[in-house]
Amino acid sequence: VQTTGDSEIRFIDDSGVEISLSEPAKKVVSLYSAHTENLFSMGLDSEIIGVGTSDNYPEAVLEKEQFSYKDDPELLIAADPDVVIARTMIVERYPDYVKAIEDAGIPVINLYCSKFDDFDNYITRLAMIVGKDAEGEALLENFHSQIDEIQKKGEGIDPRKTAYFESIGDKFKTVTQDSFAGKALTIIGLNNIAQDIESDGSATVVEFGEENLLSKSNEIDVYIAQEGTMNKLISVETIEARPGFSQIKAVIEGELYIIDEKLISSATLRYLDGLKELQNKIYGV
Amino acid sequence: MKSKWINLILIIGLIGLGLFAINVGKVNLTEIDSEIGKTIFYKIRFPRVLAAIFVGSALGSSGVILQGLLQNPLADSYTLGISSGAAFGACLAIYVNIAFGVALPIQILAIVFSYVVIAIVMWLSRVKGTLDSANVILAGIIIGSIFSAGISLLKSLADEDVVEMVYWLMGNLASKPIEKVCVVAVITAIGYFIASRYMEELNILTLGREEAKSVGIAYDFVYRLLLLTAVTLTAFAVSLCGIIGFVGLVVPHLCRIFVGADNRKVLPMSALLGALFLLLADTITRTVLQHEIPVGVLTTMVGGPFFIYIFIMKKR
Amino acid sequence: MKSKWINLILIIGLIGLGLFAINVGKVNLTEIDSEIGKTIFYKIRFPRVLAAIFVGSALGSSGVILQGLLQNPLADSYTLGISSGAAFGACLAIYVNIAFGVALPIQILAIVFSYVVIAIVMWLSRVKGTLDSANVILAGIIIGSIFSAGISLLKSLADEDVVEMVYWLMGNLASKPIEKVCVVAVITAIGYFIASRYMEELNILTLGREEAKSVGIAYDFVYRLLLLTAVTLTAFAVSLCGIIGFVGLVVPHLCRIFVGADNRKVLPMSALLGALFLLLADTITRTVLQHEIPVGVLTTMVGGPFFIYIFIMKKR
Amino acid sequence: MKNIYVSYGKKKILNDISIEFHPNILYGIIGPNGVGKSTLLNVISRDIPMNSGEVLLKGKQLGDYSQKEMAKELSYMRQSTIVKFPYTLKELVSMGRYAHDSMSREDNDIIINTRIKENDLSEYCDKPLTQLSGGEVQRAFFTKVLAQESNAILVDEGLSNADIFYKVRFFKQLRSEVEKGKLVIMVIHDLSLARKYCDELIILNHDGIYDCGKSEEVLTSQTLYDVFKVKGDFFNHSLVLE
Amino acid sequence: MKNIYVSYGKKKILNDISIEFHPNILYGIIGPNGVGKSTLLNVISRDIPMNSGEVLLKGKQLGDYSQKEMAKELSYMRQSTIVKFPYTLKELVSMGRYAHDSMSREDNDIIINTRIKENDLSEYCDKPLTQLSGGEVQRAFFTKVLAQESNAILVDEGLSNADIFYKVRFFKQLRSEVEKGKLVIMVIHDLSLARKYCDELIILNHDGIYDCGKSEEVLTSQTLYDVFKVKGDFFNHSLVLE
Ligand SMILES: Nc1ncnc2c1ncn2[C@@H]1O[C@H](COP(=O)(O)OP(=O)(O)OP(=O)(O)O)[C@@H](O)[C@H]1O
Ligand SMILES: Nc1ncnc2c1ncn2[C@@H]1O[C@H](COP(=O)(O)OP(=O)(O)OP(=O)(O)O)[C@@H](O)[C@H]1O
Ligand SMILES: [Mg+2]
Ligand SMILES: [Mg+2]
Repeated sequence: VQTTGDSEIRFIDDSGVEISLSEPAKKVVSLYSAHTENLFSMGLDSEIIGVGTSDNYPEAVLEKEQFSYKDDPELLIAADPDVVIARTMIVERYPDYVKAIEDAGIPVINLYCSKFDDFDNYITRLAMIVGKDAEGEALLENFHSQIDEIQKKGEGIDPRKTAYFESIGDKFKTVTQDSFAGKALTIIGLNNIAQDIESDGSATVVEFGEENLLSKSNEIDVYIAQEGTMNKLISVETIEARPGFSQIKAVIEGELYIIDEKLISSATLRYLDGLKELQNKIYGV
Repeated sequence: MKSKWINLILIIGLIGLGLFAINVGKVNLTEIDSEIGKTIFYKIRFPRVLAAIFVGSALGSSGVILQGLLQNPLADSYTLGISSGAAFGACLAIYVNIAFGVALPIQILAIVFSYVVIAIVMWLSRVKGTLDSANVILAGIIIGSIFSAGISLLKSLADEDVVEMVYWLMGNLASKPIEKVCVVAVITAIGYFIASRYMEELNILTLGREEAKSVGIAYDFVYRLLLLTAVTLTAFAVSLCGIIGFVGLVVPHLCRIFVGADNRKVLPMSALLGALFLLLADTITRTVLQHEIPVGVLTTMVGGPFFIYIFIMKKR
Repeated sequence: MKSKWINLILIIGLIGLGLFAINVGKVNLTEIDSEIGKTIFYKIRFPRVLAAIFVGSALGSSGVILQGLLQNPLADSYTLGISSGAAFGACLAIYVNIAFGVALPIQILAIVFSYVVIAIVMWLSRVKGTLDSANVILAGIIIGSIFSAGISLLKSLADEDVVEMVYWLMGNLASKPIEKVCVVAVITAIGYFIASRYMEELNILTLGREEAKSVGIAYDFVYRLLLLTAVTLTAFAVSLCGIIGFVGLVVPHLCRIFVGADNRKVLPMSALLGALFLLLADTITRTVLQHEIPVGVLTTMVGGPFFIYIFIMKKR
Repeated sequence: MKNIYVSYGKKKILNDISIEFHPNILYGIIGPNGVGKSTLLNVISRDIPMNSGEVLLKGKQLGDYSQKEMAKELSYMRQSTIVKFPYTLKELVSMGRYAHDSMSREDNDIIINTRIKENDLSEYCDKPLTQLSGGEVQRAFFTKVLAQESNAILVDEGLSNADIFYKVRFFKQLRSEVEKGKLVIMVIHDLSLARKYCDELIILNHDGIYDCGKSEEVLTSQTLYDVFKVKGDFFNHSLVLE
Repeated sequence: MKNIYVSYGKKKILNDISIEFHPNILYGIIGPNGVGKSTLLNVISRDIPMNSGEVLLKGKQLGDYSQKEMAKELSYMRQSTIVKFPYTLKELVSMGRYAHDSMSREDNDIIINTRIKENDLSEYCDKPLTQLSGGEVQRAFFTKVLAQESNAILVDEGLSNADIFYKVRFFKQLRSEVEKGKLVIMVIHDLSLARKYCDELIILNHDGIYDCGKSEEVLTSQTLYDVFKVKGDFFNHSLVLE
């Protein structure tokens, strides 16, 4: 981390570290798919010289060199980026990897956004790193205007349906209100059956419980399950086949939707697509 | 005599706990719609209680057999790599399903790989010499650790999808379909029945290969049969609900403290105690705790210290 | 005589492989900026090669000690719960760091919990009777499985973050800071030195407590000292790079096949072979494979079948 | 038991040895250490395979017997047995009855208890074997072998740790088994007892069978010197060393 | 070694027994099975603790010796030893030299080889113990005890599986140790050998010490009947049974 006095870029990253860069990064490695996606949304491409191993959106990403925090750091060091953008998990769990890179003179910045309300702050800082402040602002503006639009549609809906959001199926876990997915339900005009549920700590995924869920069978009009790394191998059939699920109103009435985790739980513009898709499928608007 | 009384108490305890367990849960059934209540009762709680009972006794019984066969207090289904094999099968199915979008049945692969492991172990210990405990154990550890490494390999290939495997491996009894539970129940009953016919032989096997043959045991046949029985018991239990490690290891020890080394007494008691123990642990995690923790975790956290207590009290 | 020659070959092999390993990698150093090249050479590759050598020999040596002390082919650092303790400490640190936003040092907690485990094991086997292998093993398994359950508990509490614990547990040698590697190197050297002074005693310990005392061994002292040495070797190795399981188990066996049961010969050979083996495996995963797989996985996948081959060839 | 013909050759240890054993006779096998006495019994009991040769039991190949038939024909008390699990004495003796599963449990129990009583071990019935003295353990295994009630009994130095009272008692028990038509083969190092109680002796030395025949006839001062390299004579069956 | 005074009471097994052992004497302990002979040696060797009483070695409490000092004072050949790892015979015997670490490796090696040769075991030097015959194993452990060269030697039925030649040889070796000023205590069931070769006998029965003293004086026909319940007499030291 450079700490020259006249640096233009100063902010605090999500590890609480004060970051100051003398000039915007020209060569960036992004180790997290959401970062990569957002950087592309701001119009970057050639500046992104490396991405994480599981990043796959937009398609241009697939041509980039991939770096893994589980590999030897020499590849990344040899690529000689100006900055590496990581996320909390990497920084906390792979301190050795991060340290090795920093020791080689490459700053590692930690950004992570799991709550809807943190989105603005996150995008702003991301934009600062690459000197795309204006593009960042535009992105946010676009985001919020579309959200408002969807929300307006949602508010107009009557009667509102009640939904359950499945975060991890096997464990009957749902999400908290302030997460992206939790917020999504409200925005598109659904009542969340789990709205009283509270998180212990900062986690956005919380347990709802099998019996609890089934006991509310009659009240669940809509059942939404996200499909992604946390909730693999699910399909409408597997959910219907779970013991007792045939009782759930949403299942009986065929209101069971599966949505890509990337479209509903991650801090990118595709979130908007997810909202629209769901709203359309559920309410036909 | 004494062991009969203990067993009677265990049976009564098991029935009582079973009835209790099926009537409690996170949701009070009297307060909700009776249709939904019925569903929860029959489709959720009943299979779960049944699963706890049969898986518990399968693990308890197979522990007795394996400790006897291998003549080693360390022995449980891990020792021979059976659990590793089952876990590998399950992880392989999960991985292939995710990577290639197919739908291999996890349970069946788990069972198949348990048998693959034991087949290799038996082959290896034959090649090495006689089918005795030292050879079988050595072969078992090697094969077991290779399959464990296989699991790690799958985990590292699966990258972020690893969560799925980790959860499977941790083992729990929630939401098992009644049909699968019934399969395990039937297998456990058959396995237990076969095992119980051969407990006198198992006692004698511990004298060693030569001594056992001298008194008329068809050593290799009995050894193989019991090994297969133990594997089958473990494989089906593990395939249903992942790895629940502590039961097969500690329950037989506990029983031996009460009724001595005679496996004819240890087996039924171990099956009962295993069932009771697992049911108890599962009921606790299901009802008392705010968030369920994997039942294998709970059995160990409860059983471990309890075992230590007994262990110390017995002095020696 | 014979064992001296084998050791010489191993040393030459180790030096040769070390020099080779440090000069190869994913990146061709001659083709890039020489400043960056130097950084990679000194800060990335050198510590890694060093770590492989010392961790390998630490695991090989502690395997010899533990198998001797416990008189059980099953014995490795898992048997006594040392690895479980270390892993638990690491997972606890990871969990606490995430949940409470603090920064507990993973390494140090891993080491501390290894000692906690062995302290409980030793206390327990004292309470139970004499400090003999049967008691120590039994205590070890129990404590080990309790801590394993603790790990599962942390995993299930950690939820999505579980992925990271899983990787820590799998163990690999990438990106270790040179200071930490040096600590492990020094500890390994000291541990090895102490162990090598007591190999004659270890041989005699295998005769059993009484026989050993008869010929003048201060049994309890030697037993404790060697146990502590083995724990220390394992704990520091594991704390640096997670769990690499197969080395401590198989390398000593392999050596015994070549030089017999005499631990005075087995120890140095085991340390050398362990180092060579781990360095080889790590170099392969680092250079040949497109994405690294955990080195522990590779050691097992390579070492396991090889061991089987030797095992069969030896016939008995 | 009609006719046993033993003939086999095992390189180095046992070289082309042929013996015929008949029922109603108490055989003793004597010879220096390492001469192959235990090996011989191990071959008869199928513990170890022979390189070549054949062992016939009642005219039938040894390999043709099932393990249970074998147990009814032959019981074997080994030179040393390791007891790993702490079985009680009674449990051990019961194991000897395994082959007699056609008999009712009560009848088996009666036989077990009689045999235990016969060997004065009643008071140790429920004691784990690990807590018995050396001689007591040997007596326990001997009781087990007797309880097996097989047609032939092999004993490999089964009484080396027993006191003189039980040594004599052992022989008396074996004698009464022999009189029931059984065959007993025992390896023994106590030459006085061997000479006094065995009907026939087979004397092995490192070249093979040195001699065999009636005890008094084959175990002489000369034999003693040839085979064991000690000088001495027998007085009233008892060995008197010079 | 000046003066050993043994006095301890262990409930049931050993009740208030006091004996004094002196160097230069070969003691034999005889008695029926389960009378506590092994227990007695185990107490002297500190294998098991005593409930009360004390054992003095050269006037010093037994507990005050370090393990190495103890090994130089006392070696002990147990009734049964399990060999788990396949050490070779030579490795086993070398272990007996552990306490003599002040001596150079070469000197130790000479002693080891001499002892092995003395017991005719040279040809088995590099053979694993697991491949030796019963008598050979016993001889190997005996060699180890001799190699320990301690001031006192305890032997618990160490020659029960040896042939008559080596039994006699054992006693000759022990005799020569005694003549070097050592003390030997051995438990033995072979009364003829005990009477012939031991200087003094301690006869135990279930009540405690029945008698002790010069061999010929205490081991008589009467003793035989009182302690062992057998009728017989000794002729030229050899037991002749009626
Ligand atoms: N497993 C084995 N491998 C190699 N050699 C063996 C093995 N078992 C025994 N021997 C050797 O075979 C020879 C005969 O052994 P055996 O046990 O038959 O002797 P024995 O006559 O019973 O002697 P003893 O009187 O000492 O019991 C011995 O020299 C022994 O070293
Ligand atoms: N660990 C033990 N626990 C309980 N009782 C024991 C234990 N060891 C021995 N005994 C009992 O103590 C008594 C004396 O045993 P000890 O071994 O001293 O007899 P011994 O005189 O050496 O007999 P032997 O001639 O058979 O070797 C025996 O009756 C035995 O049953
Ligand atoms: Mg023999
Ligand atoms: Mg004794």
